[in-house]
Amino acid sequence: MRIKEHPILHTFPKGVTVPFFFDGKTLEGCEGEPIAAALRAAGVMVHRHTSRFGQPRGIFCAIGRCTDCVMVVDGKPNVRTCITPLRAGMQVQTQYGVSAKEV
Amino acid sequence: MSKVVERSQDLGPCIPQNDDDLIICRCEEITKGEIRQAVHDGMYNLTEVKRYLRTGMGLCQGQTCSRLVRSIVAKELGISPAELELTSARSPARPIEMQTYSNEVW
Amino acid sequence: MKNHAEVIIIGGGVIGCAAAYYLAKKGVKSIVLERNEIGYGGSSRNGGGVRQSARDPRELPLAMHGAQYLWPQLSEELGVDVEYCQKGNLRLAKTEAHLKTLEKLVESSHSNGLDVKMISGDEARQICPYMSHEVIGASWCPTDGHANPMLTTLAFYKKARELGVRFITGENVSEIRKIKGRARQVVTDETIYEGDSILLATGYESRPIANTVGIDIPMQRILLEALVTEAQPKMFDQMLGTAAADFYGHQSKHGSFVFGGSTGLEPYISEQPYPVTTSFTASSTCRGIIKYFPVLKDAKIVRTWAGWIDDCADHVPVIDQIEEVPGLVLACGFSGHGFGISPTVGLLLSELVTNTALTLDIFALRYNRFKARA
Amino acid sequence: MKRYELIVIGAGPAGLSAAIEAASWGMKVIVFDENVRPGGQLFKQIHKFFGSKKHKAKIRGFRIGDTLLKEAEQAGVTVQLKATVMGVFNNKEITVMMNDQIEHFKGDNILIATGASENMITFPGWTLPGVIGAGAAQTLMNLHGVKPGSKILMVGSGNVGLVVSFQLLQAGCEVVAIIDASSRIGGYGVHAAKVARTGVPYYLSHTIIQAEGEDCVTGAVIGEVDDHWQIIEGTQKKLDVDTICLAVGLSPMSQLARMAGCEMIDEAVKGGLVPLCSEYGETSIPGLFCAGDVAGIEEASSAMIQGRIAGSVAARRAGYILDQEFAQKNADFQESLAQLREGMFGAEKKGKNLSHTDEGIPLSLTLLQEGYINEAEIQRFPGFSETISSETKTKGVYPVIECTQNIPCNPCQDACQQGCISIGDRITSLPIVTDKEKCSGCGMCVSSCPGQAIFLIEENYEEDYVAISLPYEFLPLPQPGEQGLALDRSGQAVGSAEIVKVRQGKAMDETAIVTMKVRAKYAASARFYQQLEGCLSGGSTEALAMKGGELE
Repeated sequence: MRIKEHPILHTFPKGVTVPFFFDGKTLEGCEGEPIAAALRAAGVMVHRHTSRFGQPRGIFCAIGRCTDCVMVVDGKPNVRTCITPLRAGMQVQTQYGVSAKEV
Repeated sequence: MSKVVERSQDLGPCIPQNDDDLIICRCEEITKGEIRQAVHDGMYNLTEVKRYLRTGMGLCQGQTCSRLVRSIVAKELGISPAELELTSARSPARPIEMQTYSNEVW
Repeated sequence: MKNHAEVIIIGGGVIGCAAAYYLAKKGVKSIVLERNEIGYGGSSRNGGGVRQSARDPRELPLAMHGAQYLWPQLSEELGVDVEYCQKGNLRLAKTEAHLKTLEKLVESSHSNGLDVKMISGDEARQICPYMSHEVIGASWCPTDGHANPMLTTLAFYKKARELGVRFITGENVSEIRKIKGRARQVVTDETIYEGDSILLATGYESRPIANTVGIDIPMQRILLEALVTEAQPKMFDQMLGTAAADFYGHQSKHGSFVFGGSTGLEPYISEQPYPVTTSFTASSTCRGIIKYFPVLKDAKIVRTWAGWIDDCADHVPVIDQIEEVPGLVLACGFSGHGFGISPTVGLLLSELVTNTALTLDIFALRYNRFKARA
Repeated sequence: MKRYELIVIGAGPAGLSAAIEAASWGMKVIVFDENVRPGGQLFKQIHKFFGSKKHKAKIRGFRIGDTLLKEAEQAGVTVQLKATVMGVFNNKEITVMMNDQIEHFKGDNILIATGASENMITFPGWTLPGVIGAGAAQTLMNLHGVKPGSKILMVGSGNVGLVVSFQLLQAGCEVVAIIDASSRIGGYGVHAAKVARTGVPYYLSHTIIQAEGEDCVTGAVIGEVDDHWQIIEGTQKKLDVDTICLAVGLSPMSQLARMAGCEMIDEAVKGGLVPLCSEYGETSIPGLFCAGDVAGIEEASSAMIQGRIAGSVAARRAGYILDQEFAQKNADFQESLAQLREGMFGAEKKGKNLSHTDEGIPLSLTLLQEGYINEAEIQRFPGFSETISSETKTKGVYPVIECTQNIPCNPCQDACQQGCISIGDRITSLPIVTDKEKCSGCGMCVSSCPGQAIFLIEENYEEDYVAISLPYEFLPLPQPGEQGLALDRSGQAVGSAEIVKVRQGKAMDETAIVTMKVRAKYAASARFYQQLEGCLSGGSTEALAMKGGELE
C-alpha cells in the first residue's frame, strides 16, 4: 500500500524501517510515521473492537480528532494511533473495549 | 426570539424507523433510535440528550457526532437544527493524561 | 387559567424536579419553570456523591433517610438507571492532622447513629487496593455511595413529566408577587404564572428572586470545578474523599472517573456571567489525585467543567416554608452537597407545600436561623 | 506568565499569514500547532491553487506551505509544534500541552485559526474500518505516502471530493465512482472534468445505502434518490470497493472560540456555528480574533488574506502601524478578499443553483450532471475557438480553454506571453481566446491552469491528423512514440493515439504537457490519453474494443 513514486511529490521522506509488534506478530514500519500509517501499509484494518457492541473500528479521521483508531500501545489504552509516531519495538495491541484482550 | 419551550407538547408516538439501529455517536455507540426515544422522553435539547444518553461524552467529546445528533433531535422536534444550541465546549480540547495535566509550567 | 397550577416551582434542577415528582405522586399538579435546560446548574455539575459521612448533624438525617429509604429504589421507581452504587465511602488521611479531622467527624456522625468508623491505611487499601501508601488512615462508611447526578435529575424530570407536571424551559423569573397577602404570582420575562404555592429552588439565583418579596438568605456563590477521565477498566466502587479536601470522586458505571477538587482560591475567582473553568484548577486536582492514586496518572482527562455552589453562611441549606411570606417555600443554600440529599429534600418539600406531616424534623434548616454575633 | 503580543492557534494558512504579518511589523508572536508539521492542510494540498498572482495562484498548496514557513522564520515568528492548545480562558490566557506538561501563556491578542473539521453522514456500515474521511485519505497518501485503499468510492462531489479523487488517482488508487445525493456536481466544473476524463463515473442523485463487510469494507451499495431523498426502488447498485471516502462538507472548528465565550452565530453559508466577527475577524471578545475556516468555510487563499488582516489589526492596536498605513493595507486586503469571494462559491452565490455565468452564458448542464462538458455545450464559451468544428482549417496551434464557470482565477492570462488569452481585471470572468493566431504553442497556459482545463490543438499536424496537447499529472509519464488510447471528456475511448511530444520543466511544476496525435475528427473530443498497460500498438485493438472506441 505504500506509494513508491508520486507524480507530484515524488518520494516521501521517511524514517528508517523498524520492527514493531502487533498483537504479538512482528511487523515493519517507518520510524516516526503514525502507527496507523504503518498498520495500513501492513494491511491491518481493525484497530479495536468497541465496548458496547463489539464492532470493529479503524482509521476514520486520521488527524487525532475522532479517536476511533485508538489501540493499546506499550500497555496504555486509548492511544490515538493516527498521531502517535511509530518507534522501534513498540507493542501495539488491538483494543477490546478499554483494554487489550487477555491472551 | 423566545427561548420558551413547553415540555409537555405532544410529539406523537415514537414510531420505530428501519434505521433506528444506526450508530450515531461513534465513541459511546448511541443509536439513532435511542436519540429519537430520548426526545420523546422529554430531552428537548442537545445538552439533555447528552446527559441522558452520553452522546458526545466519549473520548472525542462530540467532535464527530454533534451535528448528526443535532439534526436527529431537530427532526424529532420538528424544528430547524440551527435552533438547537450545541453542547458547550470545554477544556481540554484533546484527551490529556493526568500526569501531564498535573505538570504545570507558568 | 393556562399559567396556573397548584404549585409553581422555580428551578428545574434536581431539587425542583424531585419536588415536582413527589408532589405529583401525591396528586398535586405543578408547573416547573427553568431558565436554561433541565439540570443546568449544580445538579449536573457535581461529583455524584451520595454520602452520609462527614455531614453536618443538621442535615445528616436527610442523608441517612435517603440512603436507607429512597436511593436504593430510585432507579426502579423512576424508570431510569440513575447508577446508584451503595458500596461505601472512604475519606482519606495522609497526615496525623488529617486523622484528627476525620476522627472528629466520625465521632459526631457516629453519635448521630451513622455506621461509620476509622480504619487504618492497610484496611483502606484492602477495600480499595489502588490507593498509594501515603494514605495512613481513613473513615469508612459502608452505606455511602454515589449516583449519576445528570441522570438522577433527568429521571425525576422524566417521571414527573409523565405524571403530568408541566415543565417550561427558557423562562427567566424576575419577580415573585404577593396577591392578597400570599405569594402567588411568578413573573417571567415572557409572562406571569400563578400558583397557590410557590417553591423556590434555583441555587444562588434563589437569593435575588427571594429578595423581590423581602427575603434574603446569607450565601455566596463559589465556583467549583470537576473533571472526568476516559473510561477505564473497572477498579473500584467506593466514593472517595479526603480530609484535605484536595479531591473527591468515584468511578462511574461507564468506567470514567469523575473527580472534583479545590485549589483554595475558589472564593476569589473573578466574577463571570456564567460558570467557566479556570486555567489552573484541573491541574491542581490532578496533582491531588495522583498523590492518592498514582495508578491513575496515565488516565486521560476528556473534559472539565465548572459550576457555582450556593454556599450558605453556616454551610447547610435552607429548607423552609417562609412564615413572613405565606405561600412561599424556599430550598436553597445547599453549599455544594445537595445532590446526595435531593430525594429526601424533594420529599420534604412536597410535604411542606401540602402542609402534611414532615417525614423528618427540619427545624434546624429554617430560613430565619441566621443571627449576628452576640 | 509568558506573554506574547500575538498568540496564534493553528499553523495553517490563516495562522501563519497572521503571524508573518504581525511579526513583520515587529510584534512578538508565537504560533501553536498540535501537529508534528506546520502548514495545516496545505501540505496535503498537492494541487495548484486558483486566484491571481497575489493570491499565490497556480502554486501548489504544499509549496505555499513551504513559503509561509520560510517567511515566518524570516519574520522571527516562533512556531511551536506538537503544542496542543487545551483551553482559552479569561484575560486571554491559554493553556498548551507540550513536552508532557501544561504551559500557561497570555496574549495581548489571540488569533484562533483552527480550521475546519469534516462533516459525516451515516449509513449502515459507516463505522466499519475502510470508511474514512476524505481528509484522512489525503493525510495518508499525501503526508505519509500510504494508499488509503485500492478501490475507492468517493461520497460527495464538492471540491474536496473532486480534488481528493484526483489525488487518489495520482497516488495510484482506483476511484470506482463519485456519488452525490444532489442532482448537481457540488465543486468546480474544472475539478470534476479532470477526474471525469480519466474515466471515473459520476452518480448524481445517488446516495450510499450501505457499506458491506464484516471486519472492514468489502463493497458498497448505492442507489438513486428521488426529490425527497428517498431511494428509488430498483436502482440499487453494488460497487466493488474496499474504501469509502466521505467528502460531505466541512464545519468550522470553533470549539476554542466557544470555550472562550465568544458570541456565536449559526450561518449555513459559513458552514455552521462560527464566532460573530467584525470585518477584521475580531470576535465579541476584544483582542480575540478568528481567521480562516474557523470563521466560515472558504478556501486557503482567502484564509491567508484573513490572517493578514487579523495580523495587521493586531499590529495597529499594539501601535506598530500608523492608522493611515493600516487603512491602505486593509483596503488592499479587503479588495483582494472580495475578488476571491466573487466566484461561484463566494458568500453571495454559495449554495445557489446558478443557471448562467456572470456573462449570461447558460452553464453546461452536462458538466453539472455528468462531470464533463459535452461537445456541443463547450462551443458557447469564449475560451473555445469555433473554428475547430467548422470547415475552416487554421494552420498552426491554438488554445482551447474549457473553463466555463466564474472561478476567481487568472494565471492563464499571465502565462500567455503572446496575449492570446484575456480575462480582464475581474478575475472571475471567463477566459477569452482573443487572438489565437498569435499562439506560439509554448504550452505555458496548459501547465499553469490550476483547473487543467486548457488544451492546445494543432490542426493539420499531419494529413488527417491533429496534435492535442494536454496537461498530465500521472505516472508513468507517456513516452514519445508510445501508442495508446485517446479518451474523450467522459473518459470513453474514441480512438487510438500516438504520443508525439512530452514536455516537462521547472516552470511547469510537475504538470507535464503530453502531446498526442489523433485523427482529425477527434480534435474536438479527445481530451485525455490512456496508456495501454503492457501492450503497445498491436494490443490496442482489444483494449479499444473493450472501451467501445473506434479503431482507425
